[in-house]
Amino acid sequence: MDGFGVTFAFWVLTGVTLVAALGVLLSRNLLHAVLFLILTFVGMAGYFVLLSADFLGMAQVLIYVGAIAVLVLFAVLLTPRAGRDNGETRMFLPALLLCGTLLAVILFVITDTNWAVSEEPATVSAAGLGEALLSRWVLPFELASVLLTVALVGSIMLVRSREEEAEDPR
Amino acid sequence: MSGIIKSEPFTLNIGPQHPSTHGVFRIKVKVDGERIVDAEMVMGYLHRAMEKLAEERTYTQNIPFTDRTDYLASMSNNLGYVLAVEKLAGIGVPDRGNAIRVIMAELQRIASHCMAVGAFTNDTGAWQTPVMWCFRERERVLDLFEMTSGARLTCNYMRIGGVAFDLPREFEPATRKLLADLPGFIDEIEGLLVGNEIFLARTRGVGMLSAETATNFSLSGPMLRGSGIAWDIRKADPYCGYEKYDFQIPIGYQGDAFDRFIVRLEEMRQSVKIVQQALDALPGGPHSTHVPLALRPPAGEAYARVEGPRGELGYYVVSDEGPSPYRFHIRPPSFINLSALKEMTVGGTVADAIVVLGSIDIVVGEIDR
Amino acid sequence: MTPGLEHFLTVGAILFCLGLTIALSKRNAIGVLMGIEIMLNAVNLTLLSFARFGVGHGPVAGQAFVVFIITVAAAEAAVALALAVSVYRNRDTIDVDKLNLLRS
Amino acid sequence: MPAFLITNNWYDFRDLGNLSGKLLDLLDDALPFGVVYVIAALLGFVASFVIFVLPSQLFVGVYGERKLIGRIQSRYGPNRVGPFGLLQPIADAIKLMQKEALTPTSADRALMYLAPIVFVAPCVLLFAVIPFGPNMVFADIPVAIVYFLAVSSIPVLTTFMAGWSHNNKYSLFGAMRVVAMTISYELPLVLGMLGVVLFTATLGLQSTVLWQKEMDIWLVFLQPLAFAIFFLGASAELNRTPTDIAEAESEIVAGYLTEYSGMKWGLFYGMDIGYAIAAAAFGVTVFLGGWTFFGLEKWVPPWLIFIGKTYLFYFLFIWTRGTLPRLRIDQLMTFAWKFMLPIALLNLVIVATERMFWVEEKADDSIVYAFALINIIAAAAAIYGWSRALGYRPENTPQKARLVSEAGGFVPVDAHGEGSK
Amino acid sequence: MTRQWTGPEVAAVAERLVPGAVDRSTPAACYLKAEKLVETMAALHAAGETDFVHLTNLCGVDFWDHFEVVYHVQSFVNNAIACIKVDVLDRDRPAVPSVCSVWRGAWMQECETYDLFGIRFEGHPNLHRILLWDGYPGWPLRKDFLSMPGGLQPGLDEFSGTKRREPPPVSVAE
Repeated sequence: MDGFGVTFAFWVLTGVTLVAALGVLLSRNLLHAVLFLILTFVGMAGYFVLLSADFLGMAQVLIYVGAIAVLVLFAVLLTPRAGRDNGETRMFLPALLLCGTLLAVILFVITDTNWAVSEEPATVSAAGLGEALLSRWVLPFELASVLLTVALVGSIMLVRSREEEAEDPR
Repeated sequence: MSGIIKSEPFTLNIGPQHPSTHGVFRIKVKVDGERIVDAEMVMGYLHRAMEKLAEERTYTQNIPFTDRTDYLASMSNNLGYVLAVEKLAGIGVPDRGNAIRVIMAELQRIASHCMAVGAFTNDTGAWQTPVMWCFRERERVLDLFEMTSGARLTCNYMRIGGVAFDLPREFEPATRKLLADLPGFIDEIEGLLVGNEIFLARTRGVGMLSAETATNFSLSGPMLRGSGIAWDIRKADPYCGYEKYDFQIPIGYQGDAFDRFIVRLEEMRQSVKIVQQALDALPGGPHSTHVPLALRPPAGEAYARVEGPRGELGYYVVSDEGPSPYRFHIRPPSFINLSALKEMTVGGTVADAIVVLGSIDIVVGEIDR
Repeated sequence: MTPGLEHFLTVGAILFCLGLTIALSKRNAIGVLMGIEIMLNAVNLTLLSFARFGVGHGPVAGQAFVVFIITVAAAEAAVALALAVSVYRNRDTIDVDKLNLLRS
Repeated sequence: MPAFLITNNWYDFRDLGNLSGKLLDLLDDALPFGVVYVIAALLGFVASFVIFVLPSQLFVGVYGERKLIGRIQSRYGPNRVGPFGLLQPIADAIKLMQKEALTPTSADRALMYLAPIVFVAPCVLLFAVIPFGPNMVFADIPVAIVYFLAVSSIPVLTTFMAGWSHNNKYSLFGAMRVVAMTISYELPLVLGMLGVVLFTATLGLQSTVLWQKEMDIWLVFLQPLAFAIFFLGASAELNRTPTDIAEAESEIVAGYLTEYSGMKWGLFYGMDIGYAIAAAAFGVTVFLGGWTFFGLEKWVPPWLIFIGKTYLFYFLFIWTRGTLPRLRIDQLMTFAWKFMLPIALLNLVIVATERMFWVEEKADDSIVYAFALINIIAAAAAIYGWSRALGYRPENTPQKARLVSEAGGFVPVDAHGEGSK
Repeated sequence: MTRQWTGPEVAAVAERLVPGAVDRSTPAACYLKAEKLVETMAALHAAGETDFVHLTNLCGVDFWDHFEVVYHVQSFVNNAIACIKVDVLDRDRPAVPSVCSVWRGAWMQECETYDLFGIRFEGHPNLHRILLWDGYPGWPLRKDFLSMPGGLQPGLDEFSGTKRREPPPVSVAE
């Protein structure tokens, strides 16, 4: 991990991602917050590519930007009377305090630990990842697919309106 | 989306300036997602009070007004009006005049149906290709009108007691050439659209009207025939010698937008047949009887109707022996056909509403008069 | 400054805490969900940086975990948004302050 | 290979990749570290822009499309500006720049201004992974297919931004339709691509082309179902006519573009063409052998073959646009979920079986021809059978109106679909 | 050819179906009494010998002292058409029962007649000014509507052979 390009990319990505995440927190408009969230996801995909996880970076864009963000947009549009503001509850300050403390602790741990960093950059190709998923990690992989199916069925059941349930011949 | 995702109903104004309202016409629809729950028509943007204006002009002076009601079928409108006045005043028309009237009315039907078919397919989203093809053929019909009457759109050609001018010499060969080409063109449009799955998916089952509903809504023309009712004024109450010509009434199956479309296509074929026969048997003699310019028909009333391209085009004229009509009322087919719009659109999607509006084939000049 | 493991971990930590703040303090249920998504992303970043710098069980384990986290996040997002829409339909609001069905 | 065909010398400019590679090597020796990357980036950008993007977008996308559509619609198309109207795109651009940029009062200004700008970026990014020739690919990353699919999902959000920001109901309709449609069409698209990847065992685009070159077969023959799914899905995501429900000018005026004017609209218009060309290039690379043409690439510059194929593919988009009516949104969604998704899954099963057989039996490479035959038959059978199963009955559709010769009341449709009179 | 029912023919059938429905009849048309209009129309619509299922035309005529509402009804099966009229005598508050319950096609035509003549159709589901805007001054197709809102006079009275009609024998309402 050296070279001007990588360093430059890291700092640009850091700037973009953190500003976007702050935007999610501070933006007054819920739609703007969603768009900032998408920017966060894109920045995160950039990090993934930087960390030599090409496939995961692309999957991040495909899934988070292409699917999850769109789902969030849908949910925002489907709840029109709920208001499009992105305000905070009165727990904002306590939450901020708590998270600040947590951040301080984590940062202390990060700097204090002596990480056993290997000199050789450890990477794995998409093919290698696929093989691992279908050999060593095959059980969680199958479980994940079951989970996705259950989530699909569950969310369809949740959003069905009463009229549609009545129409259903069963 | 429709039906799957519920959202707040909100009002959408389709028109007055909208690419698919065929003029300045507005539908206020209340939509829930994409599904229409209520529709209200707003019209009158083009109201010119023709019925009032006609009461101040002589009978002959009123003919240009009828051009401007349904500006896509001016010949048919002229014909309906002069028939009403002739019925009122008891004026006969020479055979040649009648034959020329039939030729013109049928050519006008072809031109108007070209426009209707093209605009309808444009509304289903065929990106202007069918409409340009239809315009290509319509131009040739309009060329014939220009040749005969000097005008392409608002012809002002029919006169009380006949027609304004006799046919020019080059009219017959040009018309025969057009008639030779038209069946091929209709087959071409049919080949482009009737077997097209997307077109079928967009039009079959959209805007369904049963025969009872269609009758009860006072519909006429292709709307009525699309619902399976064999009713054509040319057959039922022949005027201008239509009984001499051999043609058939095309009717639809279940009264959806697609049926109206194929009925229009078939009507164009029948019109070609009629013009062919009329040209073959074109009698000689005068094209018009002499009628005084300031005509004063006897007191009374007359209701004459013709089968216009959009349906029953009626003219109700009341005379008080004055030089101008005492009361002049137009029965505009597309105005009355519109009354079934709400019936056809509610429950469908916005895209369906546009298709239904296209299948009614409205002309706003006729709705608002 | 060439980025090392600590840099990535720091970014992950900041993002995680930001996400936590959002999740804890937003009034809108969809806002809360967005905070959770950011937290999951921060965890992904941390895992991937460990994988990349050879800490722990090597690159395959880290990446495989990220795959599972993305899967779970997708499922979670779908279900949570369906819940939000469903709650909105019944209660006409998705303000988490006003959702006190259990308190009554 | 005879020595005089491709020499790999820089002066053999049948292949621009040799030339540019040589140039960069020379510069790398002469210049300090890192500068050559910047120069390569600039060179790649300028060269691809001048050689491909500019002529594609302006003269094929704008002029060619308008001219072709004009001929389809039996009119002339642009023929006023310049010789044969060739300068029409430039005149269009000048006109668009001069136009007033309208902003609705209640619009979300930031989003409205941002949307066209964000719309441009993914289009440029898409071309980065397209191989124009043997060594003429800007970033030959190993996961290029996923990269392409991922990046091409970003413009949807831009479209949504554009549609939402205007505070116009028609725009919102367009935005909702785009979002709903894209999320449906991405699924069969990815599943279809999976079939291709199973055969080639690579996610890279250059290696996909090389695989096709080595096997001497195009993937369109091997994967006809995937090709059909790709074409339909791409035309849906690109908002081309059979599926242009997002801007459906006869229904929702222009969808998300309703309130845009001037160059903001122009950016959307130009980039729509750019995306279509990118999709065409991707389709050519994956399914139609990229820059190869069964050996012809030894004689003709490969990038010329590639560009020619891309334009031919783009012609398919123009053709459908000039011919077909538009589907309704619910029909479009039904098509994606009920037709394309099962077909894609079936394709995946077939491909997996074949691949398994190939690997397990250690069959000869020429078995792909047998696979191609099987797959073409299977594709036809699957499409026909599944559409019949979904209730497609063309023989029940009336072709012509019934004819009766007497006026009267209602004529019922009898069992044979003919009038009783 | 379509059979044109004369006034007395329609009157005879209508009198038989609904006694006391007919006011008078002329050769051209049959005049029905307003209070039995809807009932008679429904009977004519339903009866097999008339079978007037299609309301072709509906319009109003102003005869200075009274209005007439003209209905042209036709039958598809019998291929017949008839003209039915109703007198509206009250000029200040003209009103006729609406036939929307019999033919829904009357909906827009009645709106139009109301818009241009000011004849109220009682029982109409949504009687509104369909062509002109709400609050338009006056009823344009009445004969006493001679001046437009700007004081302009319609017509071309200098054309030879025509002359403006005599001023109305009733007071001109602005």
